[in-house]
Amino acid sequence: MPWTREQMAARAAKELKDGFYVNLGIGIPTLVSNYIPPGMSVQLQSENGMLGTGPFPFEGEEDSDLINAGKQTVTELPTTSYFNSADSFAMIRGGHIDIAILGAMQGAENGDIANWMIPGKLVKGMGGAMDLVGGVKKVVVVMEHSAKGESKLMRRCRLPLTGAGVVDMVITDLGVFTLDKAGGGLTLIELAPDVTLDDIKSKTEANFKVANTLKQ
Amino acid sequence: MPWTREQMAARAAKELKDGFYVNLGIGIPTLVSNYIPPGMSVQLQSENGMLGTGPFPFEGEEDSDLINAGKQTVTELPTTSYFNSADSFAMIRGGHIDIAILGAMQGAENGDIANWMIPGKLVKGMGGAMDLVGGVKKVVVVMEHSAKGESKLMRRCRLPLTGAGVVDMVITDLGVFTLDKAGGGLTLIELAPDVTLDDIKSKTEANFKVANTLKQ
Amino acid sequence: MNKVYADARSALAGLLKDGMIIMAGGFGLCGIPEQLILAIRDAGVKNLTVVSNNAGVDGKGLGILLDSRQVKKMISSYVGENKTFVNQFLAGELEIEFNPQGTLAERIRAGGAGIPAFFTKTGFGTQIAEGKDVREFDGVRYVMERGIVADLSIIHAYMGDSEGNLVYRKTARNFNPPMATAGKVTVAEVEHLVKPGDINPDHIITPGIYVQRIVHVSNAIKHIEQRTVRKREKSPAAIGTGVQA
Amino acid sequence: MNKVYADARSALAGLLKDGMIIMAGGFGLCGIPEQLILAIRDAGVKNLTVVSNNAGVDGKGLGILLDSRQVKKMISSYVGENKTFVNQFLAGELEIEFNPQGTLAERIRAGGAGIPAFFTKTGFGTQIAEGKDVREFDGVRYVMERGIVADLSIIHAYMGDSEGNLVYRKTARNFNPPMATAGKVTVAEVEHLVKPGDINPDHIITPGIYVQRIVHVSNAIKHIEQRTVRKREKSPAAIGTGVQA
Repeated sequence: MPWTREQMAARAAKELKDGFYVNLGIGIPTLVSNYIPPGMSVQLQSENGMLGTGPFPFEGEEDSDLINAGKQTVTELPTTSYFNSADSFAMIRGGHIDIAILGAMQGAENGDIANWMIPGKLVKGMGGAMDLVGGVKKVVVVMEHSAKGESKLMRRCRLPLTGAGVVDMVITDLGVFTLDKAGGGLTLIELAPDVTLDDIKSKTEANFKVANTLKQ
Repeated sequence: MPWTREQMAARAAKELKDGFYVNLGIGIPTLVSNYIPPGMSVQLQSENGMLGTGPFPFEGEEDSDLINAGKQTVTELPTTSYFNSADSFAMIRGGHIDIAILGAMQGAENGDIANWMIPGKLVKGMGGAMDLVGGVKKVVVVMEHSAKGESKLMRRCRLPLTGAGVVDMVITDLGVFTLDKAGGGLTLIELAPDVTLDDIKSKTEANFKVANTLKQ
Repeated sequence: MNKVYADARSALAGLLKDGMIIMAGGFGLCGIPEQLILAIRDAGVKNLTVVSNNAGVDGKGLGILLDSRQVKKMISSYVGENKTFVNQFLAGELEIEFNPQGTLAERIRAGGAGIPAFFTKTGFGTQIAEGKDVREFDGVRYVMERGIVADLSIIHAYMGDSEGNLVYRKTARNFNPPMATAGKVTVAEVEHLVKPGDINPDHIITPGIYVQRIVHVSNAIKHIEQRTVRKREKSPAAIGTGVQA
Repeated sequence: MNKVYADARSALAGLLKDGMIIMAGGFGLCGIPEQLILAIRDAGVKNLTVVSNNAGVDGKGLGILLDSRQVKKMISSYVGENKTFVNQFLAGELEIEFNPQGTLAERIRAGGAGIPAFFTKTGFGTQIAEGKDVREFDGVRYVMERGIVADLSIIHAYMGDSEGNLVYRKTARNFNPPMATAGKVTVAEVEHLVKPGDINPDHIITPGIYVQRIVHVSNAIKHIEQRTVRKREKSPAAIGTGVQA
């Protein structure tokens, strides 16, 4: 049985460690914050200039000066600090964020990722995605394994890239892959419950190895 | 009669305008702050991270956390702000300081200036001088016209440069020269009292033109 | 040396001309200089190139200048929220230059800091790098990006003094401080205008040197783009751990 | 995740090794992490490359590590105040790499920001530019300078919380914030240690992400290098106009 969106988020949360500074993309990655184990201290960065992003405000307590990178109203924590956009991306580009968890349209066995534009469709812009995949220490992609019957985990991305050779891990509804950016390619390390190796092989365009320690 | 150090400082102060942001070097340039006309608002930048540098503290009120770029104790003004060294030199390099007034060992007719090292002698370092001459909108050099019988205003500097083609004005004890950095060379615009054109010509190695409007 | 102007219109008087480059602070609709934007609309200058992370929404923020067709080109990282934008873009009436958000922020910071170009990993191997210099340092390849300077920067701050010293509130800071440094002229609208010395100098974010004109906007318009809330009865378990979905 | 250490010695435990690159905050003797410098002396590591604007004075600041002969090389902008320095330099025991102060500050900022190189006008046409790339942008020639990263940054702050969020006091800020960003590990000594939430988040200068270890130094040593004062009876005419001679 493939993982649900919530289960994919829960799996991604296992990549967090105590003391981590984390940037979460929109969509499934946002759900990851619900699965941070109690007692673990993790600070969320919002690239619009905030470290220590708190939960949504109670109704009536929204503050127009306090939003996250998805332009949603959020709250402050005791650990919060604010900074400007140049300083925020200096933090990202300088490799100070431990992990970014983000969605993708396509991922490839060489670590490429595409998540910002579809030629022929109106382009909205890449926002901070190119900076995040280029700068953060560990990049985890969370996405459905397939869309319209096509594997989203490919030999090479066919959409214009967001980053080249930047992804460290891919979590789909079918399993978890690690990626060796130094040329070692994709390795399947985990399968969702009741998903077989044959299942995932048949649904994956990318080449991948299978870990000796493959878990289910 | 050549100008005294105080008179040179007073002459340099005439280059200030209301609202100017100013960086003053050590030595004669420091004296310039005594000749700012009453009612004129001028903010002094200290490149160690302060805008709006106030006078020396009263005895007993020295604060070890409050110094200028000469490492002297100073005070705060109502206009004061503090910033870090990278931001301070971003301010300088970005052309936001209106004028720098600084001393020199040698100046040249092509706008070069040398004020940081003498080969064979122990070098202490250039501090912020190279950044200031490279970044500030207008660079005014204040120096004695000659040292040990040799003109300090030369065809070309013989000491290692602090900046190449950066000086806008030279004030010596004998007179005032403007400098056209675009290749127009030096022009004498003012003579100290009782100094004759022949005097200054005989004591100057650099080529210079004489302004039609030469003042004394 | 008076920097304080009576209203947004007079604060911009003499600074506007057709075809100029304007930087506008803000992220989404947060921390945008909307009173100054309205004054630019009223002044009617055209063919503007606007550097701003976003393009506002219909009728709000920079959407105002899109509605009035005063913008020729946007330099932005994300413009997804604006229908007018889409229509003008599809009709070929509007150019857009997309920059990665961090590259945009750093280009602005560089412009203000006298740095004509710098290298960044961002965008290497993507179409953003096409036509740009690529150079390897210590075995990693980087793209060269240029600093940007604007003819005019318009910014929004929470509080300012008559010297132009500014402080910002929470995430309304965003692009405002770097843009303040990168305008040949910078005009700031502030929600609270105080006298020099009223702001602790250790807390000042933008020193007055960067602000040529300042205007108090007691009627600052502050929008919320995505009103997300949680119910009070729900246990606040996620507090301390981040955004709760 | 505990960042708070009991003393300077334990805050540096496991971080020091011979031949490493250390950045040390401060300008002159103002805002220097002297308790951390003393702990490095006591640890006895040798052949250090130290990046710091100045080299202390005899027996104070980095002068302590020069006295103990633990420094192999300084990267600084001005080292004029130190006799030990002069003697070791003349004896060929100490290397010095001079950087213009602003270039040094920007190289550190770039190192922390993931920028491997940038262009600056500073030093063009001087011996500082020798062997470096020169490139023309818009008719002006610039020198390419490289970012610097240190194995360890030691900094001094006025106040910090247990998350590592820091604020500085007056001109003791100087090189400390950019160096905090450019150390692979950054250790901060603070005069006042408080709990998270005690510092207004709009006032925080160094976010805790940059600080891996923090130590409260109730006995912070704060020197004055040039004690300049004016007499009370003298009219304070120059107030508001700047430094009075």
